[in-house]
Amino acid sequence: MFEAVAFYLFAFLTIAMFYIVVTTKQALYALTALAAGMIFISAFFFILGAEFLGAIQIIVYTGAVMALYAFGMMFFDTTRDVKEAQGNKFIITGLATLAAVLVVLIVSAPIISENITAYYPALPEVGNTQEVGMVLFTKYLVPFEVAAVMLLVAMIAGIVLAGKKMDLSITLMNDAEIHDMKIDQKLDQHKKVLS
Amino acid sequence: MLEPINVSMESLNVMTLAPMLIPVIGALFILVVDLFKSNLDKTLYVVLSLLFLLIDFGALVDSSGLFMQNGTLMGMFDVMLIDGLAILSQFIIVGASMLFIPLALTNKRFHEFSYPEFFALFLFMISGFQFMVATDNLILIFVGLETASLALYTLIAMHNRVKSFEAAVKYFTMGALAAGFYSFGAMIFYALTGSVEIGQIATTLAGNGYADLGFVLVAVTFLLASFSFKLSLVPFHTWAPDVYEGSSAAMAGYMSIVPKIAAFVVAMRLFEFLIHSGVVWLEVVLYILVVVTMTAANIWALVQTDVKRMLAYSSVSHAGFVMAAILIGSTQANSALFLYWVLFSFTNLGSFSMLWISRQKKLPDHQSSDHSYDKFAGMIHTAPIAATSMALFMLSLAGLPPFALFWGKMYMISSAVTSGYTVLALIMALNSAIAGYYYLKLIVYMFMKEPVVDNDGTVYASNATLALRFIIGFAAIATIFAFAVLNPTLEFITSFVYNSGY
Amino acid sequence: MVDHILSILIFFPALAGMFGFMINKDSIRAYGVAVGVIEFALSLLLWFWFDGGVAGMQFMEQIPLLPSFGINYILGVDGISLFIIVLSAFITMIGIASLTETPNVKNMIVTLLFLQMTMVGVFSALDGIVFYVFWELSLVPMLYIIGAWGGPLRIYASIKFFLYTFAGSLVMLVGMLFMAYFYYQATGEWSFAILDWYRLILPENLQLWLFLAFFLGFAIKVPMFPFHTWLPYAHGQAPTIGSVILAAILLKMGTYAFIRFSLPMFPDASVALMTPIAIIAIIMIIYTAMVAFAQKDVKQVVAYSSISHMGVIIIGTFALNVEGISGSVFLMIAHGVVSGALFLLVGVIYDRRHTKLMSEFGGLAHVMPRYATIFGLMLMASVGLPLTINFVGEFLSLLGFYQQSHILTLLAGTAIIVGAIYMLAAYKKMFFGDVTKEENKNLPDVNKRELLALIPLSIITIWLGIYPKPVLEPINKSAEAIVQLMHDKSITDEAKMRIPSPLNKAQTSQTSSEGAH
Amino acid sequence: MEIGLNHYLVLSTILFAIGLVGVMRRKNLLLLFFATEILLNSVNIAFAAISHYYGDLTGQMFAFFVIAIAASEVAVGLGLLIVWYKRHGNIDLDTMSTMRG
Amino acid sequence: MEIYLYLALFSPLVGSLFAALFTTKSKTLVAGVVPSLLLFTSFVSSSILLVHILNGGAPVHVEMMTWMATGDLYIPFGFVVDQVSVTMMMVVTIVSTVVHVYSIGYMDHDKSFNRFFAWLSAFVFSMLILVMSDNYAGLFIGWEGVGLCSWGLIGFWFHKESASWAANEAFIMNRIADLGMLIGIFLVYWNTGSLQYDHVFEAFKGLDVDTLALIGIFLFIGAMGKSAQFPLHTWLADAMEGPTPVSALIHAATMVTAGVYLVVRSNELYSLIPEIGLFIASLGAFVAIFAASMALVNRDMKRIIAYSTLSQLGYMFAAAGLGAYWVALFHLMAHAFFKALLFLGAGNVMHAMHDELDPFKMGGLGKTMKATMVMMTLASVALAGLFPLAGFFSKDAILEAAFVEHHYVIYSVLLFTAGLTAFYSFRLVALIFHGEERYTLFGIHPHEAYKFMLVAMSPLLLLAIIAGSLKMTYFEMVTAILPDIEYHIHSHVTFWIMTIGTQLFVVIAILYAYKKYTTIGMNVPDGTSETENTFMYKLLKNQYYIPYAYDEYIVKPYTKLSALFWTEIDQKVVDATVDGIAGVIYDSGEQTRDMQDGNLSTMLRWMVIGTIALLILAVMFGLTARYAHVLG
Repeated sequence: MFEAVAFYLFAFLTIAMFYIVVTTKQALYALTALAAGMIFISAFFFILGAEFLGAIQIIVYTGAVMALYAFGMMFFDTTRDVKEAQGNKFIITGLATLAAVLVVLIVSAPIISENITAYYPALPEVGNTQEVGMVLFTKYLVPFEVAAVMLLVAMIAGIVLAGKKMDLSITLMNDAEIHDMKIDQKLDQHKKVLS
Repeated sequence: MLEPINVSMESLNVMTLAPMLIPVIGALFILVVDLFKSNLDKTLYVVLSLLFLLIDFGALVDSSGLFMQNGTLMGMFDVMLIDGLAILSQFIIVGASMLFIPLALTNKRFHEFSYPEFFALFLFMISGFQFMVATDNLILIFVGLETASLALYTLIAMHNRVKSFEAAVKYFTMGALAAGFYSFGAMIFYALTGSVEIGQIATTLAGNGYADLGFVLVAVTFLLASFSFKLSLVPFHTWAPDVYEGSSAAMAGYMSIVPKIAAFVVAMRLFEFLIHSGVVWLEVVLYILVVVTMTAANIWALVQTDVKRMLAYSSVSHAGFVMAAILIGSTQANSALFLYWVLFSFTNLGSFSMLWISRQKKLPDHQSSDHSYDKFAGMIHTAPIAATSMALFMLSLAGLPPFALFWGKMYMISSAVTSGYTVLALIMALNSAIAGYYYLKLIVYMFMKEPVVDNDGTVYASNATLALRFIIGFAAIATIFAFAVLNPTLEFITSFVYNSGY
Repeated sequence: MVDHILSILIFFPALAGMFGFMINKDSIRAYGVAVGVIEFALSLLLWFWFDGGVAGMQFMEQIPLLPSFGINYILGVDGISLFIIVLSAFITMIGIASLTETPNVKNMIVTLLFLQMTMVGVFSALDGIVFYVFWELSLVPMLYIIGAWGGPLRIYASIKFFLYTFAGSLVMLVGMLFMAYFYYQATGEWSFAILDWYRLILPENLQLWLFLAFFLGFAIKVPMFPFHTWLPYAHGQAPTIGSVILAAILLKMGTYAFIRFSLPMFPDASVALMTPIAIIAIIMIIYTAMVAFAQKDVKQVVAYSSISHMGVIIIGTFALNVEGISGSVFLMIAHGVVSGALFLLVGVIYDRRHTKLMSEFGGLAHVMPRYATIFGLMLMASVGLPLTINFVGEFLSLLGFYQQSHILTLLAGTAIIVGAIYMLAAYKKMFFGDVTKEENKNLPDVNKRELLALIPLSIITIWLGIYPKPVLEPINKSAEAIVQLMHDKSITDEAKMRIPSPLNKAQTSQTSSEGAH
Repeated sequence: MEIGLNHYLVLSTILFAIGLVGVMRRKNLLLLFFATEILLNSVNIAFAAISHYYGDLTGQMFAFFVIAIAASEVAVGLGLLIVWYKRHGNIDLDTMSTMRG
Repeated sequence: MEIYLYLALFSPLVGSLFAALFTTKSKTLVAGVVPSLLLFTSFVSSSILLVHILNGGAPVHVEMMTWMATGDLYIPFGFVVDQVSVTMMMVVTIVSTVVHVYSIGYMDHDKSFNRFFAWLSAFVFSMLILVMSDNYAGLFIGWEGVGLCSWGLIGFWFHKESASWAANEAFIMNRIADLGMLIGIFLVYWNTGSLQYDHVFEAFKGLDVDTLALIGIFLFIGAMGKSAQFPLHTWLADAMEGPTPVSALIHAATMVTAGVYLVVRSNELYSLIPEIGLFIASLGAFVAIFAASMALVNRDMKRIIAYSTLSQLGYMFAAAGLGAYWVALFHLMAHAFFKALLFLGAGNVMHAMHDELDPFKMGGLGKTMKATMVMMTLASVALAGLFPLAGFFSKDAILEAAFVEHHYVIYSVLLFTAGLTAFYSFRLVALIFHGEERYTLFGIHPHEAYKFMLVAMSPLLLLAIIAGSLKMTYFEMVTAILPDIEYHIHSHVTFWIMTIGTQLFVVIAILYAYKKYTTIGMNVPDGTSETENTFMYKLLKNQYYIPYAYDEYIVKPYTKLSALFWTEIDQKVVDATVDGIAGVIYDSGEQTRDMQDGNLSTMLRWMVIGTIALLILAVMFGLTARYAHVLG
């Protein structure tokens, strides 16, 4: 019973939040709603007994991601209304609704899942985090490592793209300009060293 | 209480990781080198990358030897799956990368090559693709794919001009949507079977006789959508022309080959068992996708005014053509896919490299885009060798015998014929004919028109260095004399594909 | 040398073409002629070594190319291909020798040498894929020749030429892949070797489909109505040398392929589709002849006349008996010589006046009597006058087809009427009457270089018209072999009846007189 | 009333659909990225639920990696966004159509 | 004997090639003399062969070499000199030698003198091949060869539009007939397996009548073209555009009789199918009167003679059709002599009158051109069939044959035509040589032709006079291979009545013509007189409107249809379809390229649309699968 109440409550809340995210004209509202929605989702994780995931969700999303976005928003000065020239709203919402209806049509049918074998069974007597750790560092060791590489890539990408060096485009400069630029850089370095 | 887990190193088969780890190590090495001494010349990084790729290639040769002896190899808790497909596709990935990376040694300076990070990201990307093809675990596929994709977006953007940002943003956003589709599709498969490994999914589904066909279809829909994006099948192809146009020609050429072969391998793993289980829907849908992609992309390529965009659409069309292999699903078809892609990579890299060496920084007044057709007018008079090799690549792309791609096309159509897809074979043939027009158009400009403005031919090689010329020469020779090595290649591919059970 | 003569014939010009890039511009012409002469000498050597008494393939060569998939580099000639090879060497030689002042002459000569490689390749290939390779490759040099040296519409014409044939041959490729697959099904082994395919006996409906697939490729190349519209453009725009080679050799690829592929591989389909194809051929003969009559441009007249003549070749081919097939092969050679000469002749006048409109001329016989004489000779050959080379071919083709259908032969025979109409009309417009145009009053007659090309063609025209035996005999042998093969492997009763076995003559005349009524 | 797996799946689907709407209608790049986050998150719910009902940890693993991926995407996405903004002074999609056809 | 055969056959060829060497040079007398001498050689050789045959020698049969051999077909270059072909050879060589010599004078002032002899000798060569071949294919070579030479000679003065037009007309008309001939040859081959006369004739005996009839019809179609039988007759009158010696040789004496020769040569075939023979005879009789009627009113000297030729050809076919092959051949021979003579005489007149052809502009020429007048008059007498000239014997034999075979309609038609012939022949003679000197109005000073020309004509004159007396010798000779039916009217009374009646009829016609056209002040037809406005007169004057009909209903529609085919069908349908397909493909690209509008939102929407489309399909399939058991 509790589960049902919680489910419906959070379901309503997430849907509402995410609805705001995709509809509001205020970027700030959207950001806030997104963060809220993320937290509500972590609630589902807790309901479903995936505490580790819930924690990660809160930390990564509401912590890191939202912080990043917030940064970005400040950068872009999105306090003002978002101007969005809309095309045909009906098509968009129509399509999405259609998609939803179609999937729901199928998904609402019960999955015949009696004979599903749990390949990596969750053990009732072990804490979720521990379980997750076990699986993550055995079976999913390689993906985990690759994920690390991915994050490294993302980091480098972020640094490179947002870095100052991108301000001047060598691609668009001719050789003389590049030469001048190099000298400027050298001077800068000298200045740094001197100061 | 949780049991401690004993893992024996032998059962892990750590060596299966070697080919993927080498580029990662290489990338880290480059980053470290940069840390110690910045502002090193790009040639160093190019050579370093080449070296690591060579080692990677060696490792692949090694694992192919292992495969020939022992057959399919699982490793790292059965996450890694080193079968023939993995090895073949890695050969293509690494081989094409090796052909690509020297293209950085241009005469003119371009922004991306001033970063050592460019080379590091490049190597990371390769390893991402390698992981993607060397597993049947949807999670690792996803992670590998995203690693590679994120690196790729950055590489595109690093060309650093307005169009490349636009390209990167478009690619990225659509990629994000595709990622959403992918995870949704994987989720449904998981819901159905309780597994995210393709082999187990196949077993489970076969076990219950596809009881939830509707569910399966939804899952396939979403996965198909996401791979269609990666493979640029119509209507998921919309990024392709813009991204190709926005990125440097070399990168565009690379994108037309490597990410797609990775995606093809995954698609093959994923859809093959469904096709063989007689999921009619998938057959129908793939049929439609293949035909629409081939035809529509061809038709759009016809009307392009820029060679690079034309080549983008042509790549889309080729992808559709090759997708037919997955629809057909026979060993011959799957072998044909690899054969086609090997041959395609030489030819397409060659043609994009040709664009690359003629890249100007500033557009002349008469030229509306980097590689508009006008630019190539009368090329035969001013740069005959360049014109001839460009024509060669175009003819090969058009599928004119005896140039490389013809053999791929022939074998592919033959596989359609063999499996009873007569109409498909005809459509494939006729599409090749339509495609002939736009390839010919470039030849017409090069050989039969007078130059728009006077030029002495330097523009066509303004970017060329010895390394670039060498790459193009190599591609040209490979394109012409493909038939000489065709038999061993095909036998190699066929035995690998066959022994992997496809 | 003897064993590899075919490979040498194929690749010698290509190699020579590559070396040609290194030759100085001033000497390239001499170089081209030299290569052409050597190639022609080699082809004569081939003829010399050829054993006319043998019906099968000679000078066979085989190198595995993609053996696991049944693709091998197999070459060989029989009486049917021998002379087309000789002809192509001959025409190329003459073409290069008579090449007029052209810009980028080096590119032209190199292209011609490559073209020669593909032409010899097509006619000596005995493997489907090798055949296809040369078949398609021949489009490229021709595309370049038309597109780079052609008239104002050259780009349209060249692209049309290329794409049209390309599309058709891709369908043919699908057909070939099917053939190989059926061979695989029958024997468990892949093979694209034509001689292997000959052994394959297919059910009739399959034969029909495959026949149609091959047909599309061949029909566009021939070109057969209604796939012929690329030809007038190609000819109209091409430079003289392009037209000469196109008409003399490239069109023959289609008709040759009918004999090499369609007939022996699909005898029952050939019989079943004989009437429709004959009707198309008759349309080609009459309709295009009428269109030719309506032309204002003399080159277009010759171009359409080519189509018309190809109709007769098709008729002969689908006579499905020795007389008809021999005749059609002979007519291929004849038409090669005659139409080549006619295009050269048109080129002569075009060089002088830079127009091909017949209304610009008139009375040329007064100012250029030699030219008029040679043109007249070729005109008469084209019209099919006895004792010229064309007559032998036309006579045998029609004679052969008469065994199959009387009415259709009667209709096809109108070729000799309608052909005379447009040819004579064109001749009259150009050569007869008074010299009305001032520019024409002082036109120089044919010069030495032009005569160098035209005289040999004239001699051949008459020589083979009077004494066709040296050519006809080997053709006959091979034609007999093909007809015998078709007779033996045909499965339907109708085909057995329609295709007379050359070995069984008594039966032939009996069935023929029954079939005739 | 028992909350079954299907409830979660339906919820997930609805959220996914909302995400799709966002993806399709948002013209502001930043808000568009928000919508892609919604897509990924909606799937995560389903994964956790399936994992829960099957008593299998793989789903949680998947969700875990999805979160990682989403985070990485944010980094790269924002990087691109910043570069774009520096050049154009806006992050409006409609200004981004120099390449077409 | 073979050497004589070759000599006879190839001498003209050598002469032709010799003259051809000089074609681009200016007039050289040697180019005329040498071919003439060679032709004389040919004539001598033919004579030797004739003597050989007359003395009962075996036919000379040689096979020079293989021409075509493929499959079962075997065609050699084989030549045979037998009674029939030697007759033809004599006719050809005599007339052509005469014409050659005559032409040296006639073409004296023509700048294409050399070319003329090249063509003329080539013609003789072709004609000899035609008559000497021992098979149908060889005959066809000659058949086409004479057609070619006729084309070259009719259009000899090619700067004249009418000449080149007439040349093409002749060639094309002949081609139409040649197709029939070709089909006939095919039929012969496929039914007998050979084309050699001896083999074929042997095999004919075993064939059914239908096949034979078919063969006979198609071969005769060929003959109709060459011999200008109705309805393929129009070219012959137009062919008069050629130089007059050409008309004499080709369009009177030799080529046009090739059709008759063919029928005679194939007598074994036509004997087996008398119905076809009757048709041939009827057609011949029709053409005889038909052509004669057109000659009555014509105002062109050469055309009148041409119509007379046509008419006489009709006689020959009538004879041949009735099975009187030797009679036909005989008439052919006699006709060749006197008609050639007539033409050559006309040539003299033309020379004298500066190429004027209208006899109404002549008159009284007999004063200056005595020799010519005598020759032409005698030739006309022979043509009219008056005793004792050649025409009497040959024509009379035909009439008798028709009478004896009980074909009275044919007989009476031919008889009536004989009267017409006499009338128009003497109309011509009268108009040219007698009466007022109307030419003075045009300021012409006529003169007689060169002496040697007249001398050259004399052999013909001689033969025209005496040929009749050779009848029996000839009969004995040719009936060795032709059916030797003698046509004797059993009742002597009837015979005499008929002969004398005919002669009287002819004489009356001659006198009438003479009177009508020599009266002083005779009204020259100028379109005003009453007779000229009668329907019949107009009909005849316009050649029964047949050329007009051909032009209107065949030539013009053909031209129009050709243009229509080209512009409307070839370009607007066939080619437009091809271009249309290409255009549709290209346009669909142009139309749909907006799908790629460069806007990211659109791209994302396309992705979603694609996915949803797939989903719809998935749901449909999924539902069908799930409720398959419910549904069915």
